[in-house]
Amino acid sequence: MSTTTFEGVPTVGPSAAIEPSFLTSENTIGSWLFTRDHKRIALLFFASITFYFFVGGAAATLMRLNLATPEGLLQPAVYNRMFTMHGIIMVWFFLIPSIPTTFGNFFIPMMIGARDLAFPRVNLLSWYVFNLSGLVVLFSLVMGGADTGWTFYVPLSTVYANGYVLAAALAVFINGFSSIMTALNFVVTIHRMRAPGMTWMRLPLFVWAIYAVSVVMLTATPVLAMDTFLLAVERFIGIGLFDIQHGADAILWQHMFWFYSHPAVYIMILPSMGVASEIIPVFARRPIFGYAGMTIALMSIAILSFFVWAHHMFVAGISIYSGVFFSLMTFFVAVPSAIKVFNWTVSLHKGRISFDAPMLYALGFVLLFTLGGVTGLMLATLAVDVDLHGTYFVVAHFHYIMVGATVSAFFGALHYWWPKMTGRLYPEMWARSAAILMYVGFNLTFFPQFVLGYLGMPRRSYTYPPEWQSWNVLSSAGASILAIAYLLPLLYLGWSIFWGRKAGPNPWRATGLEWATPSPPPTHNFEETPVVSLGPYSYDPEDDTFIDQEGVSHAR
Amino acid sequence: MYHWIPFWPDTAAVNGVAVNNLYIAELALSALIMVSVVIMMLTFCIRYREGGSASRADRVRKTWHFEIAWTLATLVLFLILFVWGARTYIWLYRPPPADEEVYVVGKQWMWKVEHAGGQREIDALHVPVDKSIRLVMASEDVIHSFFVPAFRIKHDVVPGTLETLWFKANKTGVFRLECTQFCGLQHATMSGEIDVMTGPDYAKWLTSQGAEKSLAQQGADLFRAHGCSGCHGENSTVHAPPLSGLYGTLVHLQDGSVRRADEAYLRDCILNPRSFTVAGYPPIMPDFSGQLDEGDMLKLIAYIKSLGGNQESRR
Amino acid sequence: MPADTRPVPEMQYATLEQQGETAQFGIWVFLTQETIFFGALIFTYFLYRITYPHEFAAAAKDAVLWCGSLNFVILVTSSLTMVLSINAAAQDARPNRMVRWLIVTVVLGFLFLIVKGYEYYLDFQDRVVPVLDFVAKPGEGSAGELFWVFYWVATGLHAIHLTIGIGLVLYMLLWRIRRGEITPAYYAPLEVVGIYWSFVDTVWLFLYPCIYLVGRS
Amino acid sequence: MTMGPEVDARRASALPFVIAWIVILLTAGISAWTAFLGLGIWAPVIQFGIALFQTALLFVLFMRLKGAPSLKWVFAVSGFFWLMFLYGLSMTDYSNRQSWPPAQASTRSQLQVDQDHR
Repeated sequence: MSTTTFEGVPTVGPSAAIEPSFLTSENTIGSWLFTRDHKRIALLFFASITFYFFVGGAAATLMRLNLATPEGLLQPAVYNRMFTMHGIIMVWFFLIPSIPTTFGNFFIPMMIGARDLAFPRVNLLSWYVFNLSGLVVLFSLVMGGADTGWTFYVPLSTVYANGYVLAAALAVFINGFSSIMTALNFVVTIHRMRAPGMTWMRLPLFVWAIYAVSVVMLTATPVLAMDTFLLAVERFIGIGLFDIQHGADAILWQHMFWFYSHPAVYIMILPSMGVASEIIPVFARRPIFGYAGMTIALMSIAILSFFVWAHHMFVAGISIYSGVFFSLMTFFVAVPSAIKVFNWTVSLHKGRISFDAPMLYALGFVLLFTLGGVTGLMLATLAVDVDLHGTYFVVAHFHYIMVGATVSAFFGALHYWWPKMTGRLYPEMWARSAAILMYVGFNLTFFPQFVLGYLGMPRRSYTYPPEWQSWNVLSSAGASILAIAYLLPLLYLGWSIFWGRKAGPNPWRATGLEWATPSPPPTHNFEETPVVSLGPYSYDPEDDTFIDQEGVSHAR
Repeated sequence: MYHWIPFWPDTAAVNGVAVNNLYIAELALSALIMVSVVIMMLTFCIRYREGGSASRADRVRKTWHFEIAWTLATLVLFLILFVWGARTYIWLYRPPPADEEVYVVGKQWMWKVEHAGGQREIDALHVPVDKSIRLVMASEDVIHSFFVPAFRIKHDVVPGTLETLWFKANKTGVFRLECTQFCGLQHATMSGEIDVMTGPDYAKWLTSQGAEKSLAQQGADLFRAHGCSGCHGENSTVHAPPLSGLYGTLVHLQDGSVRRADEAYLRDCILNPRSFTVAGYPPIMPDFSGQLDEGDMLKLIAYIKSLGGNQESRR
Repeated sequence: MPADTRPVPEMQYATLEQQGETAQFGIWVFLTQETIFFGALIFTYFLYRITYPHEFAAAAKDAVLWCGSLNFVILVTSSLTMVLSINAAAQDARPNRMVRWLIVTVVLGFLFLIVKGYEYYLDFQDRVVPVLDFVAKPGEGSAGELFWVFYWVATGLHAIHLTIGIGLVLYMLLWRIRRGEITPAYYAPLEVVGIYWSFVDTVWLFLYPCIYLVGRS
Repeated sequence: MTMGPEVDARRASALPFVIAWIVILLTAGISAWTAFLGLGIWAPVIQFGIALFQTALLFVLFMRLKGAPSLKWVFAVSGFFWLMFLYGLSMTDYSNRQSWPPAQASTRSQLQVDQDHR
């Protein structure tokens, strides 16, 4: 049944019959809830994280409504709990799992020519554990929420906060297991399950990005798990390793927290970089500029991300020499990011660029990421950070990276791969409008916050002096546009499932292996294990042809 | 101070001027990077749009030259900023010899201020212009962060330690004081005013406060009340380290290590004496943790400092 | 599945070799994560121990050295019997020798838990249980309690890991081996369990000097 | 790799494992012994050194890293490697923070600075 042809990786011979698509092969509820198919699990994750995205978004809406006037709308206690739950839910229940668990789950096996992830049961378990932690965080939210900020700084979180901090911390702890299981699966799959001919330097950049992010998840999450575990213990029994009364160090929590949570920022952004690197060559119809440089940049960001965490603590009372070291490292980590921005931009040079919705999202991603990046440099500069730390400047900066860039890339990926996932095309004009609306709404929401930050508005405040109202009103107005832009895709993508045009296997004329199967793909992805003979992105803009990864040329 | 739409905060201290200059330089560089990316992207997008007739021949092929050039250029620029930022940071966080010292205690949700002369304020701080002011800060409960936007200075106030910060205002006026570390329910209202006054006005203000005892005198009272004087007093027969002239000097500890007797050290010694047994003395001092609040602690430290010492060699 | 047929690889694998190798690689990736998890806990210990050496020495005197040492011997021995069982699985077509060594392993695992339980009992007698019943001994100040918090958290987490290990061995014994799924041709599942088991042992190698060898001189 | 004939050979003898077991117990005895000698700071250094050595034995022999593909080695070591980041880089802070660790501040460098100033 099998033969070993390449690097000891065996192939699967042709199967007897063409299988039905993974969506329609079985239709019972049980066939979804107990599925081991990575594509179905991806859709399960997609449903879960979409739910949490809108829960977190609702909290954000309340916050922006409250901040439209200095007098506010919410009780201070409610506002504090809203921003805490917004942070916790958006970070751990949307951003971190977002691209890896959905598009990663769905497309990593397909892009490397495998029939499934290495451990499908672990993959399903990851979804259940994710939802278990989700139930715990929803319990915390429904009971009134935690009121510590998503960073859970001690001793506020251990002693002084009144909310359901224990439940929230446990939710984060449990959520870590889900992250680790997913990451482990990707690492093992990418190492062990590649199709014959799929060498490392022929991997699509999205696979590289997911690999980098999985390594970061795997090595950073345990520290957070231990940190939140100790927090939960201390909160539960009343004494622990962060107890200042017993001579413990309050800043230790921050060290361990940021040891995870700074790499976590890269967990959020690396997959989006992979998405942009997939989309831009397809719609520019030319190879990505500097493929090798891009892979090196991805991996060096992943490694360097562990050397910079204390830049969140420049004013926290750490040693000033330590601050100098971490600032230097932060400047270093900016270099590979700068390389990537440069390469994406040059990848447009002499292309044959069409502006379909995924491309609009990808270009938006590059611009928002660049602005987020340069403001990140300002925060990395020690003396300027002393001023800006803890103000709205920081809020604006990380929203540019985590929401502007990552969510743009998420929607880009969603539009790019939607035809493959569902077999249907969405209405293009609606999609382009949503992309533009999202870009405008985002900038209107968060750019004013840079100004507010330099003016000195502290983050996590439910009120502010009246002279700052004009900027806050602008920001709130932008947020309402953003909300519409986020809701729009729900409508037209939902519509397209039933009434959209049939997509065909390769609507974008892309080179990847995932496009070599029918849309939606059959349960086992490939009738026959593909044999790869080329790197990704073999597009030729001169005559608008391309060669897919199996080496087949396609005319225009 | 009030603008309809404020774009730029007041800059009212020498610290603020230094940070402001760096900020403007970074803003310019950021704008440069942003604009060049946007121009490049726009040019390519228009010129090489799908229907465009521009030639696609002779594409830039795989080459390292561009990447290396771009990397080096960005790295050099970044390193310049890094050095500038780091130098300013060290200057910001290393208080020079101070003209005045002020003690600040953060607690949910107020800033309590005590001047050396014993004058107390809440959520307000009166300081003279053109004098360098050194703040010694403690927290009674959670982590707070002392932030004056107009001075561009900020430092977290961490419970369990003493933190220091300094500034030198160069403009009179009233400026906002904030807490930028989320500290619980009323974090948003944990703000106050910094009132920078001319020298004579400040002197007038100090005398109008009606403080009876200076901070050091209040500390001396505590020193007696808690029985410290029984061992550390001038006429004590107990073999305990003398405190006069201690502040700022180097202390050799039993375990062979050496510590500078700064505020944080004095605080640690009072709260956890066994870890700081001074070389040549028996470990007999009782532990005062739980008996003194942060305000008392600052008074005791002010008293010990008033006994003389090496005031110049501060961190 | 009849006991004598070679098991079929899962759908996503082409061969059993690929499946077995992947499972072993998977457990190593998992252990990377576990190493960091326990390493982070020991980091907190490390920090406080260098900060409060005298307090920690005073506090750790109450740790029951003979229990910790006995458990050290038990665990290392159980790792050995686990390996002997895997060796047997690789060599013998009949499972007898493998099963025998596995039973010894699981008994040693339970023995560890019993000794640990007795040690906890002694700790209660000694009043070193933070929150419930804690009396600071002379010289340990307030920081000594940090040692005991670490002690309970670390040994508790280790015991949970060991219990999971016992569960896995029992799963092998009562399910996989009984169904004839572990054979010289395919014993990767047992090997994966064995690697996990030895890792739990490794954690104890570090907890032992952390807890029991402090403040003895 | 689990099934190649050469692997069977490595599985054949129990002797290396028994020797490793004896070595681990003996070194553990040494480790416990050092605790009573009053070696000060060296005691934990020796003890953790021995623990690392024992770990290496367990990893290489019991957990069968010997002869395993380099990929497994990489992941086996990377846990410890990443912990070095946590320990090492945190120490850039703790080793010379203003008030931490309370009794053991980096004394030598402070002394040096002090003498330079005088």
